[in-house]
Amino acid sequence: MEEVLFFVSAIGALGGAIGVVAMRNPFYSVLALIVHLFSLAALFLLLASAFVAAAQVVVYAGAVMVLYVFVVAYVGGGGESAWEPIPGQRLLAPALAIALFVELSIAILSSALLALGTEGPEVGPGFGNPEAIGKLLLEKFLIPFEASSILLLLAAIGAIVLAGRKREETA
Amino acid sequence: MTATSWAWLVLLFPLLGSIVIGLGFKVLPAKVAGAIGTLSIGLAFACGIGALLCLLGEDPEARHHASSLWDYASVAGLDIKLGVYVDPLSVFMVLVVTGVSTLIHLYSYGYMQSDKGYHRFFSYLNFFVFSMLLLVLAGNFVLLIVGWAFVGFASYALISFWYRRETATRAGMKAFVINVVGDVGLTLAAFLIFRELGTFDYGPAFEKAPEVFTTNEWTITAICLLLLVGAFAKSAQLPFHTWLPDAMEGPTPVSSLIHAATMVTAGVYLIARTHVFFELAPTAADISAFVGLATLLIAGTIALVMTDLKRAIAYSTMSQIGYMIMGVSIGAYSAGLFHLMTHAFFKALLFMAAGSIIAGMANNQNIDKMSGFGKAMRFTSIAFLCGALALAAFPGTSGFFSKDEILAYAEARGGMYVIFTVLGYVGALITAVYTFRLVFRVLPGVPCKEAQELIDSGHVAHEEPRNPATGELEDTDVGFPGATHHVAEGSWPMKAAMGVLSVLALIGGLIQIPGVDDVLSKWLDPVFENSPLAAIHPSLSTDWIGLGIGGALSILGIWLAHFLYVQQPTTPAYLIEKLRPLYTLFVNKWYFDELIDLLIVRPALAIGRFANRVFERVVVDGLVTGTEGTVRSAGGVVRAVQNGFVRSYALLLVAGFAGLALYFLISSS
Amino acid sequence: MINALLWAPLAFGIVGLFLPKRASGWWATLGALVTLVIAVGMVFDFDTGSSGLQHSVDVAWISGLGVDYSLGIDGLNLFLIVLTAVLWVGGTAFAAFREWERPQLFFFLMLLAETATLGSFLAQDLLLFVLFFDLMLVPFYFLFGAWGSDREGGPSAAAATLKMMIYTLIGSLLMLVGAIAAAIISADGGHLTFSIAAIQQQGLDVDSQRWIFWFFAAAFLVKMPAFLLHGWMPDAYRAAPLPVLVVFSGVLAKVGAYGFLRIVLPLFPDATIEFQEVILVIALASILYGSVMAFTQTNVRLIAGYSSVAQLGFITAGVFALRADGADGAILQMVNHGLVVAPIFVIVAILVERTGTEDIREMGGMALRAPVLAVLFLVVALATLAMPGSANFIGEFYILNGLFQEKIVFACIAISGVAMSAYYALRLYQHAMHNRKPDGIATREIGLRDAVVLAPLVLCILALALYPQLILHRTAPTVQQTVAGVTNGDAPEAELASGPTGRNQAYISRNRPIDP
Amino acid sequence: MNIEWYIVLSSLLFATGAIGILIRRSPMVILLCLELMLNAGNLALVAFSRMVGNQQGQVFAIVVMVVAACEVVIGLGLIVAIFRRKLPLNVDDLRELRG
Amino acid sequence: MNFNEPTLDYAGLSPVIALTVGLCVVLLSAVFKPVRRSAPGLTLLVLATAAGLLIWQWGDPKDLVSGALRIDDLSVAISLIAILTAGFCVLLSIREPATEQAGLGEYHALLLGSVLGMVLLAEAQNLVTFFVAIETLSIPLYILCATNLRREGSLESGLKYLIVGSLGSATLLYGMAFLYGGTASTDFAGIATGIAHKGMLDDPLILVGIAMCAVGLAFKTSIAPFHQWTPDVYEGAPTPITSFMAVATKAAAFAVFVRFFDVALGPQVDEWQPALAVLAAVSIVVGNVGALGQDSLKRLLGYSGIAQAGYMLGGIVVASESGVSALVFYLAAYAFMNLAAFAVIIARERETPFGDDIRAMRGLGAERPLLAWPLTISMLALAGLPATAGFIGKLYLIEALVESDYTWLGVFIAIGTMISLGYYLRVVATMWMRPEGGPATTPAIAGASPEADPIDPEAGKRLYLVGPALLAAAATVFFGVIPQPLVEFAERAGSSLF
Repeated sequence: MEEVLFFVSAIGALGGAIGVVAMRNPFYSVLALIVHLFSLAALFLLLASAFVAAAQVVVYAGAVMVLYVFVVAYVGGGGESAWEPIPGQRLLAPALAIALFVELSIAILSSALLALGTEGPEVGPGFGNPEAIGKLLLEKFLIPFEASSILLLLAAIGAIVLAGRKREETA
Repeated sequence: MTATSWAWLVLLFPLLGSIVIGLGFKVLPAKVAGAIGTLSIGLAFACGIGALLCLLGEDPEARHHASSLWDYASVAGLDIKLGVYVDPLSVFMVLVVTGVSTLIHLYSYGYMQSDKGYHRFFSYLNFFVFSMLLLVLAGNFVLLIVGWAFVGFASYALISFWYRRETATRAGMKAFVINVVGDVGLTLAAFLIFRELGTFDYGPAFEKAPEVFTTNEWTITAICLLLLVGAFAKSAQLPFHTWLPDAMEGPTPVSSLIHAATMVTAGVYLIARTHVFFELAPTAADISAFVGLATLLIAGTIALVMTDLKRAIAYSTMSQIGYMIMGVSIGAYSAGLFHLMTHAFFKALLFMAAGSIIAGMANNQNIDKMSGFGKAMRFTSIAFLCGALALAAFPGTSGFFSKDEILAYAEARGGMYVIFTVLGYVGALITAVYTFRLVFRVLPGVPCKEAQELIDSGHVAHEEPRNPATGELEDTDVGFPGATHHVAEGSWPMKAAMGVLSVLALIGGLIQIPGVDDVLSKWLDPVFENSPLAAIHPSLSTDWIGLGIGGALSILGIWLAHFLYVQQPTTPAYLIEKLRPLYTLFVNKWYFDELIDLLIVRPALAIGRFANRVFERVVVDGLVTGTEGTVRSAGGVVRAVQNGFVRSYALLLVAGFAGLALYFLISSS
Repeated sequence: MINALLWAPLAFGIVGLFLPKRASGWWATLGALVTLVIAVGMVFDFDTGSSGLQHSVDVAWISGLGVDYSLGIDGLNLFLIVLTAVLWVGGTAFAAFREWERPQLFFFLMLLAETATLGSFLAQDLLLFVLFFDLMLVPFYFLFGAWGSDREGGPSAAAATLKMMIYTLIGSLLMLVGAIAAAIISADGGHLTFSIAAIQQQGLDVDSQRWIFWFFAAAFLVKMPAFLLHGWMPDAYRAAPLPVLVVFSGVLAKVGAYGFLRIVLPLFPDATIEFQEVILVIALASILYGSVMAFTQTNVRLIAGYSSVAQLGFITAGVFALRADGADGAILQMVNHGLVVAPIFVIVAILVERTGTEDIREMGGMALRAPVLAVLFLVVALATLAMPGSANFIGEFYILNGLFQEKIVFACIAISGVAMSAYYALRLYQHAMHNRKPDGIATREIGLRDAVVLAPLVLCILALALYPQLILHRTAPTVQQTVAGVTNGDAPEAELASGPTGRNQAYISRNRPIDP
Repeated sequence: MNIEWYIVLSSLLFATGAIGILIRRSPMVILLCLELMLNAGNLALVAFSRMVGNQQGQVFAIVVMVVAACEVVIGLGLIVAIFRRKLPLNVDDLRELRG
Repeated sequence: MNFNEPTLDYAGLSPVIALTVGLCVVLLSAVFKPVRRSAPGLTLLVLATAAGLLIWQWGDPKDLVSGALRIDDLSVAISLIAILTAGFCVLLSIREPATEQAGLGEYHALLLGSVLGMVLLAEAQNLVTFFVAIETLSIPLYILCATNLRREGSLESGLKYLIVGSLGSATLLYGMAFLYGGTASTDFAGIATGIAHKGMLDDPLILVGIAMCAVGLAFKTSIAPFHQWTPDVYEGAPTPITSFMAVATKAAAFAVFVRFFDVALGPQVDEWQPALAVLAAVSIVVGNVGALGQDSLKRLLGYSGIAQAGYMLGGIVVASESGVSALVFYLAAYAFMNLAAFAVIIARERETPFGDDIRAMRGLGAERPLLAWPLTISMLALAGLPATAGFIGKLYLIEALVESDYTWLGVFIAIGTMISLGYYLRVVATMWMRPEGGPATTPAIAGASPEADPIDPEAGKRLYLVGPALLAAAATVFFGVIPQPLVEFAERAGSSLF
């Protein structure tokens, strides 16, 4: 059962990813990413990370993707030409990506870390639930937590600065 | 006053004279400057006499003294003091130098009167005398080199005295450079002496030498050969002689003083001074003797065909110095030095007279154009004749005694050395011929244009002065040869100098008549007391037989000259036609200049050109431009990679990452 | 007092920045004069017999890095300091008589250069030396580049000086690495210090010596400049303003040669012995190549420049004869060469002003109207060619004697440079002063202003000619010690254990008895 | 399922994201590909978190989501700004700066 | 459930808090019209307060908030450098067109946000903090780069920086994930013990993780071959931001670089040392040759920054106390040298129509000596000539390298420096010497183009530009002549890790 779920989700995630890369129209890419994100959330659930999965769906697939859709709609999602202006890019890019994957896989598969070959230790039901995560966020990771909030604030300012109508221009 | 104090005074006066005249060139009236110059040398001569008397008052064995003023450069085991060495040899040299110099100064006083560089001339001349005295009085090899080089410099300055004449400056340069080659030889010799003997001082060096060296050991031979380089360069021996004829570009008193009487004899002095070394290195001594012999013959042959009056006398000088070098090299020290002295008298005289005539010829030195000066300049021609007789070794004159003494010694030394006697006599014959060739071409006959003018009006009306060598107009800014220059026999100082020298040339030999007085060899005996070679004396009979042969050859030579140039004036042309190759060889001075040009000057210039055009551009700059080019092209690559495409940047980032990961993966296994 | 000596020029220079244009030149000259007075005071105060450092100052500067502010005077640098002070007085005064753009800055840089130069002579700390060594370049970079002249058809002044900077810094940056390596290796984990004396005492292993030796040698050889590394010289010399060239050519090259004596010999004795012949070959090549180039050039600056290459070749050869006499001669010759080449450039400046050309073929016939100039020039030219009787002769005599006793073949080749120097020095003199006067050349006599600069320098040459012992005497003890440090095997233990090399053995037996 | 599977999957996603950045020219798609890469990281973090049995990785993943969101916001803001300046929305055409 | 409230050491956190509060205050000032123009002043005040608080914490090392942060002399030193730079940036931003377009308050708030990220980064000793901090640092910079919206280059630089920066961040994150997986810890110390105790020293997982982290950090510090964003972004960004980025980002990134590699990855020093050394060497070469022949001064300084980063990486390579000290010293010196240069570039940018082109510097020595001197000193210092802090910095670095037997890298620094003379001195020559080519011509686009910023012919005399330039130049010389105070400062910082 778990295997089936994994493969289904994995194929969804990978297919979504490939869709993102392959779709001519940015709008379809966004849709592919949403597929990808949902599949990923399923994988998180398989890994006993309920809170992360939930956040993934709510924050990402919900909020961020909506933003994307709006922007794509605003600027218009014309497709891009197939012409490649950078010599060698078309050949090197896949080659490097494959090399990257191979290297990472070698690193993972040849690692002496025994736990990699297991499904992970038995964990209690509380593992990965909002309470546990919240506790960690407020105890050990208080600073990153606070910093993230500042980061969001800064991003908001940034969005205004970059995309907002300028006072000078309106005045 | 000790002998050394006199010696210091001898050095002091000319130096002072030079400085005073030099500094006062704007203040001092010309006559005063000339007087100061002449007087200071005269005083030096007087001091030389003082030293002579001092030494005479001493035991012959004790007649050598060293004295030093201050440490010149004495550290690290090199003990170089500012010191003099006084012994009969140096006193003899001092007297010859100052004596002849005084007269030549006197001559110059008149001769240079109309020259705009009068002060400069006397300053140089005094400096030259100072240098020459330093050379002969120096107490160690370093100071010897200093004097040696000073002489060379003074010679340079005086040769290129008329410095707007390109021929003169070039001749000066040539003389200087060749002299420097000589200095280099001497310096290397000094190094080798120091290495083997640990000292530069004469006294200790000569004392130690016989203990340290075995006869003909390579070191001592090398030392002697290096000394010979110095000696040959200065004394214009083969193959370093080419500067001397060119040096005739200088004013005539200069030729008279430097290039006849004093400087060129320095080599003779040097060999005599270091005879200890040469006796330890007989091979080197023999080489030296042969070079002397070769020089005397070759120079004699060239003198036979020279048409330039001064250059002919210059070649004669070379030839005569060949005798001296030969003499001192085979061991005839006092004979060689005796010839040095007599030669100084008659050759200085010949030059003075020649100078007088040339002045009368409006600076034309070509004997083909001269004739009849016997009438036009009676006093001068008598002086010229006296000098010529002495040079030709006419019986009874000074040259007669001194030359034969050398040849007699060689005969007495026996063995191989007889060659020197035989060929020496051949040289003597040639000498007589070329000497009287000059006499017969210049003095008798129908007066030429200039001579006639002299007879008529008492002086020569000059045209625009031209360089006798190239014929180009002179730049008269510098003075002589200026338009107002007509000094032929013009003043009493010239006459006085020539007069005294004429007398000396005629009777100077009397102080050393074999078996009669031997003043000179007795005086010099202490210097050579330990020398086995000096102990050889030709027997009285050998001496007189030699004198007889010499006298006969001299008269034969004069007759031959008379026959060729007076009785049968067409013969020379006939001979030239018959012996064309030989004549060409002689006229071209045996092609020595060309040889040196080919072997040294051209290669040096070629190397210089190569260095300048090829090496500097290609290698040295190439080093720079090559490196710079590499760096710049690397920069080009970096900037080409920076193509502005953000995806390209990402690609490189990923590639870098892949590479780094690969490295780590490899290093993990 | 040593502090005053070092910093006086800079202090004057800084004040001068704020003075009116007209006064700045004279103020700078005054500064240089004050420095000279202090330097001469040092000579009087010098303990002649001692070989150690005198007047030394030693305080921690950057204690964290082991760098000390350590200065001192001994036989090696005493007269180089005086030379520096003398030439700077000459150079600044000569410049003060002329008009410059932005004179305050010009003279500030001149005096900054003096401080830096004095600093590199005085420094007894390896790093301080490197620092001053590099610092010297900075003011000259500006002086050459901003006040220099562009060459038609050649590189601009800026480009020429850039080349110079890069060339010289190549060496000195490597030297920086070498200096640090020397200090760290010799400290061997202990207290890190750059003090030359301390490093010398600790010693370095032979392998380290080998490569560090070359790092230092590179710096010094470029600075001199030696054969093959002289590529910067022609362009820079042509670009430089002449009063600056007076001090530059007079002093800076010597820092390189001095560096060999001060640093390389004491710190890397084994490498010195090992590479002696290599350096000698370079020195010989410099002598021959410099001479050959000097007599083929027609530009007056380059004749002087290439002759310096040759002269520095002699000096290097003297140092690397590794004998006391050679090194004594080298120091004497450094001073002499400085005293000679500086007036040459003064004269060149005068000639260029009169004739408007730097080509000797277009000069001539000056001597008649300018006899005093001619005489001064003659003295200088004769000293340049090491006329016996000049101090230069004694310098070369000592150098060559040292070389001769050690490496006879090298000496014989080197001495040919003497003969060549006669040719190019006289050629320069004759072309300028003698022969016919080309049209359009002003043959004025030397002016009083220039004479004030030139005459004292020539007097120095003459004075030294009469009494070179003045310098030799004071340098000898230190030199003796320095050279003995190399040849006597003050090297690390390992070297001694294997016994001195054959060459060394020969040296010892010839020079000093071996203690039983 | 063994954790290895998850990690290998994540690396595959990572590589896919990378290739997208390298070959796509629309800035919007590139931003999406960046999201892919960050998500790959998140998957790895969560998988490792499961493997080692502590939740720090999950917290990390949440923080990463925030960061990713911020980057998207900025990216989109820039895209809007570029659009307003009437510049082409193609990263290849933005190459005034180079060399 | 029991909640273990983390102990909050407010003293230690005070600088961070001050910056956060300040950020909000500055942001709010934009809302209220009467105080709208006071944002620069407020920012300076905030920075001064933070600096004061940091100095207060000097010499009092402690872990904060469950080991998420560590305030020690290293972090204080780096934070101070960042804050100093930010202060300069505020001054240089006065009258900068970009501030008007972004809004004064927003602009300065973003700046403070970035500084906050830097302070956090310097103090971070936990992977999560590290990641958040690096993003807090970067995201405001992405925005700030693009704030001169009128100029295409500004937008382009913002986008390029964002894309490549995020790629770097993603890589960094992935590497962190691997490290976390291999050691089960996100704390630096935990990672170190994890590596050492679980026999992971040469495990491929960990090593590839290290590689990825190295890529991420190398990206931030502009180490070749991860450097390519640098010249473009430096050139395109508003110049005050460039100056801030060039110095402060580098400082903060190096701080975490050294802490991460020397503390967390300390056990594996033998593995990463050679790799980083090679990266350093490559950077030195690429940066120096790339800068040759650049006409844009900002671009030139970008490439020079790549080379300088290569030098500084040497301080990390050696993994020793003196290496860290050398790094800190060099960073401080680098701050002064760069700031002096940028201040002058900004002044000329506003004064002439040439922008940051090297032609803008022609004849500066004669016209504006007060500008020419700082730039000259800066260039000479960057080139490592003596009597400047740059020389001592190089000395320090080379000493550290030689001590750890990395002499060859020292030689590389020397060689790089030689090449660098080719472009630093070109700038100097342009100011003081005759121009190489013909007379300066006005660029075609200037004036007419809507992109061009207004020209202020008096900019070269404004105190807020000349002052910082002179100050930084004076500091460069001062610390070149009397380096001892700065050396002690650096030594204290260096000793906090070992």
